[in-house]
Amino acid sequence: MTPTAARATARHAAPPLVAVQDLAIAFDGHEVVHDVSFTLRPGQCVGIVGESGSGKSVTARALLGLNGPGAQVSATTLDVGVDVLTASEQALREVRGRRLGYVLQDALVSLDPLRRVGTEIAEPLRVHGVPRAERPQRVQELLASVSVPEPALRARQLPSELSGGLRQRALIAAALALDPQVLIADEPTTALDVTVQAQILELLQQNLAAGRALILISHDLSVVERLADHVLVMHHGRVVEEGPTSQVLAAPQDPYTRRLLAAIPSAGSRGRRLSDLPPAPISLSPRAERARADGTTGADELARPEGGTGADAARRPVGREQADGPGPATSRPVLVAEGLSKSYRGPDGRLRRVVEDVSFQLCAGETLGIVGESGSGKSTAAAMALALTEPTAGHVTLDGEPWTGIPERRRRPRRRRIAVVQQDPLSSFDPRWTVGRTLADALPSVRRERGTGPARDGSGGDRTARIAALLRAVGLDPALAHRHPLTLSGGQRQRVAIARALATDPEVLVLDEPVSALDVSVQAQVLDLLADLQQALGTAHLFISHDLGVIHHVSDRVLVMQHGRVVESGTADEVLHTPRHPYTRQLVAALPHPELEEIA
Amino acid sequence: MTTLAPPAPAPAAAQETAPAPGRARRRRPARIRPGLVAAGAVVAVVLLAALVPDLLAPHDPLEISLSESFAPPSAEHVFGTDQSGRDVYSRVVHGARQSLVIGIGATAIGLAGALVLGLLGGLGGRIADGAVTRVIEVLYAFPGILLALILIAVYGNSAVTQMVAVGLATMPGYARMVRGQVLVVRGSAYVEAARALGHPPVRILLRTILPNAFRPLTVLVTLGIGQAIVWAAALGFLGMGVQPPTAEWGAMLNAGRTYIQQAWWMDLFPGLTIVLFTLSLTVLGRHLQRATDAGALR
Amino acid sequence: GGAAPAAELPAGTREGGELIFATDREPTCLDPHNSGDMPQTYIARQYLDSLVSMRPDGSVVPWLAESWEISEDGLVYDFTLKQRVRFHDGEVLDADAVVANFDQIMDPATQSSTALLYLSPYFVSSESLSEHVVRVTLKRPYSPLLTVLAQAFFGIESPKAMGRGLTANCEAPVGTGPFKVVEWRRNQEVVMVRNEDYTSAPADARHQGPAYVEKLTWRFLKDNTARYGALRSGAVHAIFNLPPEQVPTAQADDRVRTQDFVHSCVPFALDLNTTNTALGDRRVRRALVHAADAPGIVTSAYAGVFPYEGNAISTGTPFYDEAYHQPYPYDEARANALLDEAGWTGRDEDGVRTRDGQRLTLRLPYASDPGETPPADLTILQNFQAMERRVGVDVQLIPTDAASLTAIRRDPTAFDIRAGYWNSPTAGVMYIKFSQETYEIDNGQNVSYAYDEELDQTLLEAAATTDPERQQELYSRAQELLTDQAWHIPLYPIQTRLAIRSDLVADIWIEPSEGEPVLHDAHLLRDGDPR
Amino acid sequence: MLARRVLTTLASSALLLWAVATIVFFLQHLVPGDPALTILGGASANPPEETLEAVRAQYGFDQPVLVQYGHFLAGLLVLDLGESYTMKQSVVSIVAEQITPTLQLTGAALLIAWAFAIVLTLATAGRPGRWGRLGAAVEVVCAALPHFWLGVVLLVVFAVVLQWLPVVDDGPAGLVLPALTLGIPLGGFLAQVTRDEFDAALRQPFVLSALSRGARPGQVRRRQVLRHAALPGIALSGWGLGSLISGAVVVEVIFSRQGIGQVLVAAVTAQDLPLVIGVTFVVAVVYVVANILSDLASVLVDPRLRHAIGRAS
Ligand SMILES: Nc1ncnc2c1ncn2[C@@H]1O[C@H](COP(=O)(O)OP(=O)(O)OP(=O)(O)O)[C@@H](O)[C@H]1O
Ligand SMILES: Nc1ncnc2c1ncn2[C@@H]1O[C@H](COP(=O)(O)OP(=O)(O)OP(=O)(O)O)[C@@H](O)[C@H]1O
Ligand SMILES: [Mg+2]
Ligand SMILES: [Mg+2]
Repeated sequence: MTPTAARATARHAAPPLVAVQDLAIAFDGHEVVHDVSFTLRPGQCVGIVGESGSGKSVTARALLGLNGPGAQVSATTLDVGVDVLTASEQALREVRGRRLGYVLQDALVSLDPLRRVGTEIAEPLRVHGVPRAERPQRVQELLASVSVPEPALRARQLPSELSGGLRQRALIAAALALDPQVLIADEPTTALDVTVQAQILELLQQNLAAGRALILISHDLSVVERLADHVLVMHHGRVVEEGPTSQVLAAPQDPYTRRLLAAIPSAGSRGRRLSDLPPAPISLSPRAERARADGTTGADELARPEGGTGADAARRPVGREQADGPGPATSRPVLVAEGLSKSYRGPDGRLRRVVEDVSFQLCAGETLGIVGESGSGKSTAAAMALALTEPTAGHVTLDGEPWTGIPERRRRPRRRRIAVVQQDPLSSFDPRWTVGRTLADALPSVRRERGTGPARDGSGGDRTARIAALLRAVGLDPALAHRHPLTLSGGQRQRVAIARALATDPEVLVLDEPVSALDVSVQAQVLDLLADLQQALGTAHLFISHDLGVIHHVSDRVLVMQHGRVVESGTADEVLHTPRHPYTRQLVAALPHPELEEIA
Repeated sequence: MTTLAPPAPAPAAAQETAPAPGRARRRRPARIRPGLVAAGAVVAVVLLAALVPDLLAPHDPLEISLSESFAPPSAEHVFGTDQSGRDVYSRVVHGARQSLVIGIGATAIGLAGALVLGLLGGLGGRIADGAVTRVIEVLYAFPGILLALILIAVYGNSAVTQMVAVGLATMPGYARMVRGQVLVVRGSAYVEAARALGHPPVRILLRTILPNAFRPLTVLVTLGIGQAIVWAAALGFLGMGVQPPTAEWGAMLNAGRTYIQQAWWMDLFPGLTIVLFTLSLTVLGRHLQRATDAGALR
Repeated sequence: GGAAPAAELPAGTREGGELIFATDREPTCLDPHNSGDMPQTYIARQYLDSLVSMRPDGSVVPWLAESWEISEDGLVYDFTLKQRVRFHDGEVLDADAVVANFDQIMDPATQSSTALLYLSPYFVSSESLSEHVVRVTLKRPYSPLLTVLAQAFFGIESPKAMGRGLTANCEAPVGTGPFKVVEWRRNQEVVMVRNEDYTSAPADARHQGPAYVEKLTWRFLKDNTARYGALRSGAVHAIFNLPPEQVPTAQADDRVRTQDFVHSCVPFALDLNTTNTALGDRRVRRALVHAADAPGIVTSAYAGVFPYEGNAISTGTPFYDEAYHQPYPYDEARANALLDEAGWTGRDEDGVRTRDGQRLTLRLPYASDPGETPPADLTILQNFQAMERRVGVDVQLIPTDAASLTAIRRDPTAFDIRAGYWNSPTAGVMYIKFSQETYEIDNGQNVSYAYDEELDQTLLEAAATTDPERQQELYSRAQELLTDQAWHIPLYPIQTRLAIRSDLVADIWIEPSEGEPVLHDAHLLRDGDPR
Repeated sequence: MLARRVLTTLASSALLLWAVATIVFFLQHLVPGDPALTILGGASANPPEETLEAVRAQYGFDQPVLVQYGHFLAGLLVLDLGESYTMKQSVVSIVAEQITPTLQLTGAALLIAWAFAIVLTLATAGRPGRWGRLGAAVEVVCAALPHFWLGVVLLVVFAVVLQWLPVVDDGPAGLVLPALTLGIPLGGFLAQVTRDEFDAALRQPFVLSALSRGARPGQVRRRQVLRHAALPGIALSGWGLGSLISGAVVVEVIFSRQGIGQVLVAAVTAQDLPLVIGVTFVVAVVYVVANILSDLASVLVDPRLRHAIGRAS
């Protein structure tokens, strides 16, 4: 409470550094930001939250006059020290970097990959006339000031030689080079591991303490909660709610804000629905359906239930209560991995172990979570479980039969029992195909079912019906079948990917970061959908994520991976409430705001 | 002759990067672009000329008229006449077929060879890939003109030899591109998805890998056809072009070169035709690629 | 010794300087004894002297040979050489040196095509009678011998230099001429400098003693546009072979003077291969000539720059007979009638004549290298093809590379028509092209694969007589016989056409044996340094 | 590590050269015609059969092709490429003499091509509307220009009519037109490649990032975007230099320049096997060297490649 109070006093004393009144931004006559107003005073932090595409970044760029030639920006006031709307290009360039420091959203690609980090940081110094001789010294100081170890060495390195966290820091250092009064940080912590994320937030906090003003943009409420004095909640280009942070988060007035808060998964949200959408209406029994499919192939559409409201489904599924206890152990293991290892030859020709001695069991109806930082070998382990990558050592069995170590030919008939939702949904679709064709490709071909010639697709009507059913099952409009994946939103793509996985009616579903590319509200819908599906179909889920909150929300049991090894495993609550391994402890400690759980 | 089909730059994986969510949805509706229409018209007229030249040409392209040589453009001869008094316009019209045959034929040969090499390299594993890379290197290191000259010396000068010669000369460029592209596609998540679905390799190859690997070739191919015509014309400069008096654009351009100071029309019109045609093909090709790239965004 | 030539020069001109002469074709060997291609003689004329020099009227005057005596029976020639003449390498010119030259030329290893065609049928031996007297003995009388020896092909080279072997001699031959070869930069130029000790100019030279210009650069500018452009821009002083398409502009430019010379030769002609069944029939051959409109196709292709010539020899050849200038006028009806008469009455779907199911198709291979077949010649071939098409004869033009063409030359089944010419200072050239002897040697000169006993007798007799009237009579008869046979379709006489920047250089002239440009007398005008 | 990399490069280059020479050897043997005739003076010679026999025996043409190939390889090992049939000179000396002007020409052309591509890209790439489209059209047209035509037009306009430049000249002035003739089409091609890349790079966040620090747009285009855009073009330059040699054949004829191109055409058509092999060989060497250079240039522009070089080409 104390730092915020100190800042609060400062804020009323000084004149505003940034004043925005009725800001509207349109592209090609299509308005994407409407009537945004706020002020920023020295030492103050304004947070802007809202889901993807709500206009946060566009608003930030408007402050710098960098919306590009296609943008029409209007406002009654748009003052950042100069009037952005009327100032000359020259005057704006003076302001950029000197008065306003801007940290772009995509930290990993916002540094020119061909320039050394030092050059990048020196750029504002060069542009704003700092003599060449002074620059190297300043660069090192700046790097040191954002806690980059060995600044002299780092300055000489290329962005690709730096980790994500270091890159983000270098970017912040460049923005701070000329000691601007205002720092705009656009999603400074997304795409970073929790541990690194914590460090960046610490850095921004120091910066605030040093008296600079901060505009913090994020879709992550917990991040904003930690730094901002004042919050704007944006939705569809409009500010739907604003006010002091604690007040907005503790007692959200606007339904959208409330939804946003409710959507954050965590230990506390286990068994609860995250979204306010009704549960997906799935009531078919896959096993029964499979039995029917053996006989007939005609109109075996995924049946839809009559009625069925979201009300009771919003309760925790009964099966899950059991699974939480010793349940899974009693049910039948479908996928068993033992001693999986994988090595790759690096560019230097040396072998690198990316997965080492990983074992697990996955039982029917259970969710096994795998958590770990980026590059810890999660996807590789999953690929081995799917037998898409042959393990260097160890083996996998599916339903008790060997799954790895046999020729692909023998695996192919059984492939449909285990399905995958890949890490990056977009790139997992053939870009030429429509959603419908993508799903049709996954449907069992009539030939395979009937064992007859290729006179399939004649029953095009059935397939169309099945595709429509699949789309409805994941809560999508069947009309989307004619769209190309590229034209879909992230959430829609992820649903299509899930629909494709369901098309084969699998017993095991491998979900590799199924929600990491989605913003909270969409993430909530997808997580709810997965829970509904699991309940309805009884599939086993292998759920991979780097987000502890998500993992805790969905998993019955959890594996924690680091550097290719499993460092800790157990039930979700055991592992995440009472972590034993130092790495797990570090992860849990870095979670930004345990108190948000209570708010939600 | 620098302009044979370009070797692939870095495999164009970047094309696939998704636009920020929501951005793609807001593509402009397809406006009718005058450039595109003009390009389409040019290509259509050329195709028409190749199929039914007599529809467009008022004169026999081979009929000489000794008294009318070097006549400047007039109502009777809109593009003028050449050194033998032949009607340049009719020759340009009739030349379309031969030029197209050479251009398309050579490109097809180049592509077919590239396909075999590129697929072998892209799909065949380490050793095959190493071998293919070497073969491509060797073909590159060979001056294209040498290959063409030797082929023509060995097999005689015919449209087929020229097509093969130009096709071979352009092959390594395409091959490198196909190989790179196949490698990219092969490692892509959607191929993995297809494998995870249990599709047999042949089906994955035919339905997923091939179509995607060829997508970026469209522009190259459209460019390549124009280049092949120019290439064959360069052979004509060395006396190895199509047999006179066959009407063919490159050969006409080459013949007109001699008289450029007194009969500019002999060069201008075939030259303009080649350039316009190439330009139109490129415009169409780029449009086509953009359309397929964006996954038909409408 | 270095006479002071400047003193003799007209006012406004100057001594010394560099003369740049550009030509189209580059020889593969500078030594003209080896093989025997025209470009060799043009360069050789600048650094080699011959025994005698030919005048435009066909007579010969002394050069390295001060005088000569011919025996009564015309079989023995005794040449008396100039004294105190030295080769560029310091060797003395004496009778032995001349004998060595004859030996070298006659040696099959030298591959002298000129020797083979001009001398072999007649030559017996050469010997030195004294230090400065050479005797040449012949098998049979050969009246054109002196004019033949006037060609630069028979220029006298240093025996010591010849002793270095063919390859070295090709690269840097050594003679007694007004210029010395310094360097041959392939694909670019031959650099020559003045022979300061030159004393052996021919009797018909415009001045005696060393050349006026100090340096002579003989550039190869293959491309017509570039060659003429170089002249116009003053980068070169004179060019050989002014492209016909540039003649109008050259004539309009008053700084450029053109100079023509009609060779003594068998004109550029389409030789009809009589081993082809169709062409074996004289009616078909005559029909082809009637249909061709030869004057028309020459005029259109050469823009009127080259005259038409329908006779077996050119106007520049001794004993040319005007009567056979245009023996077969353009007459399509006559051509059709002749072809019908010869039995080629059928027509296939393309309108090509047939006989017994056989198409009247004639293959005409030509050198694909544009340097060998210049655009105007290619136009002629195309025009010919189009004209013959009108009477239902299908002529196929087949571009062929040098190596394949060499192969075709010796294979009568590989072609039906070939284009070519033969330069020679005598009317005896008809014998080279159409005689039983050349037919039997099968060396590719008798392209028509045809001979006639009466023709052979007439030409041999003409070569044996020295009486000009008798010669005229006999050579006229030969022209008549050849015309009658229509073994070939003559088109235009070969010309040497120089274009000279008259504001930069003066006194370049063309000698008549092979049309070689003579630069010994050339001198730059005062402001004439182009570079 | 470095030594190993150098060794691999050398070995693969040697392999490449051997393969090229072998292919030419056998291809050239397919050409109809008698090399003995070529040796004895080509088309205008009329050697008697005995002489031909003698030459065939002397050069070993009467031996089986494989034996001839063996001799050829043996010569190749000691870099003895024999003597040209038509020029009666050692192939090595001919090639050594003729390669220099060709390299000057192609080098100058490559410079021009790059200058052209860079200027055009900087001026028009990534600009909306008319300018961008115009730039793109100029590139396509340039890339489609045939050398033989462009050369003549440049020659007539600038040397003959305007007389701004010499028609023929061995000095630098004489290099301008031929180099332009070769350079402009390649420049059009490079510009096409560069423009695509430029457009892509311009959309990268680091551009916005630089602008947000107050950098001038022009400067960002020049100093950052161009660098990215040039990379594929640079990678293609090695190939480009090789292909320029094919183009040099035409340009050397038009501008009457000395050079390997003219020699090559003459040698192939005259069936001068040693010379053909010699020229091909040296062109392959140029290609290999040019590729190494373009790899190095790529590393200069893209330091990330420093670790990757020597791996897959
Ligand atoms: N240059 C542009 N042209 C057209 N539309 C644009 C442009 N830039 C942004 N938009 C649109 O403006 C809207 C707001 O985009 P913005 O980038 O501000 O979203 P955001 O809130 O930052 O989302 P995210 O969390 O994904 O970063 C989106 O619908 C986007 O498609
Ligand atoms: N085919 C491959 N060849 C070489 N190295 C590989 C390959 N696939 C993965 N790796 C390496 O293995 C390590 C683990 O990769 P993996 O994709 O399994 O990580 P992850 O835990 O899924 O990370 P993220 O959270 O970023 O998806 C990484 O360092 C990666 O670079
Ligand atoms: Mg954003
Ligand atoms: Mg992963």
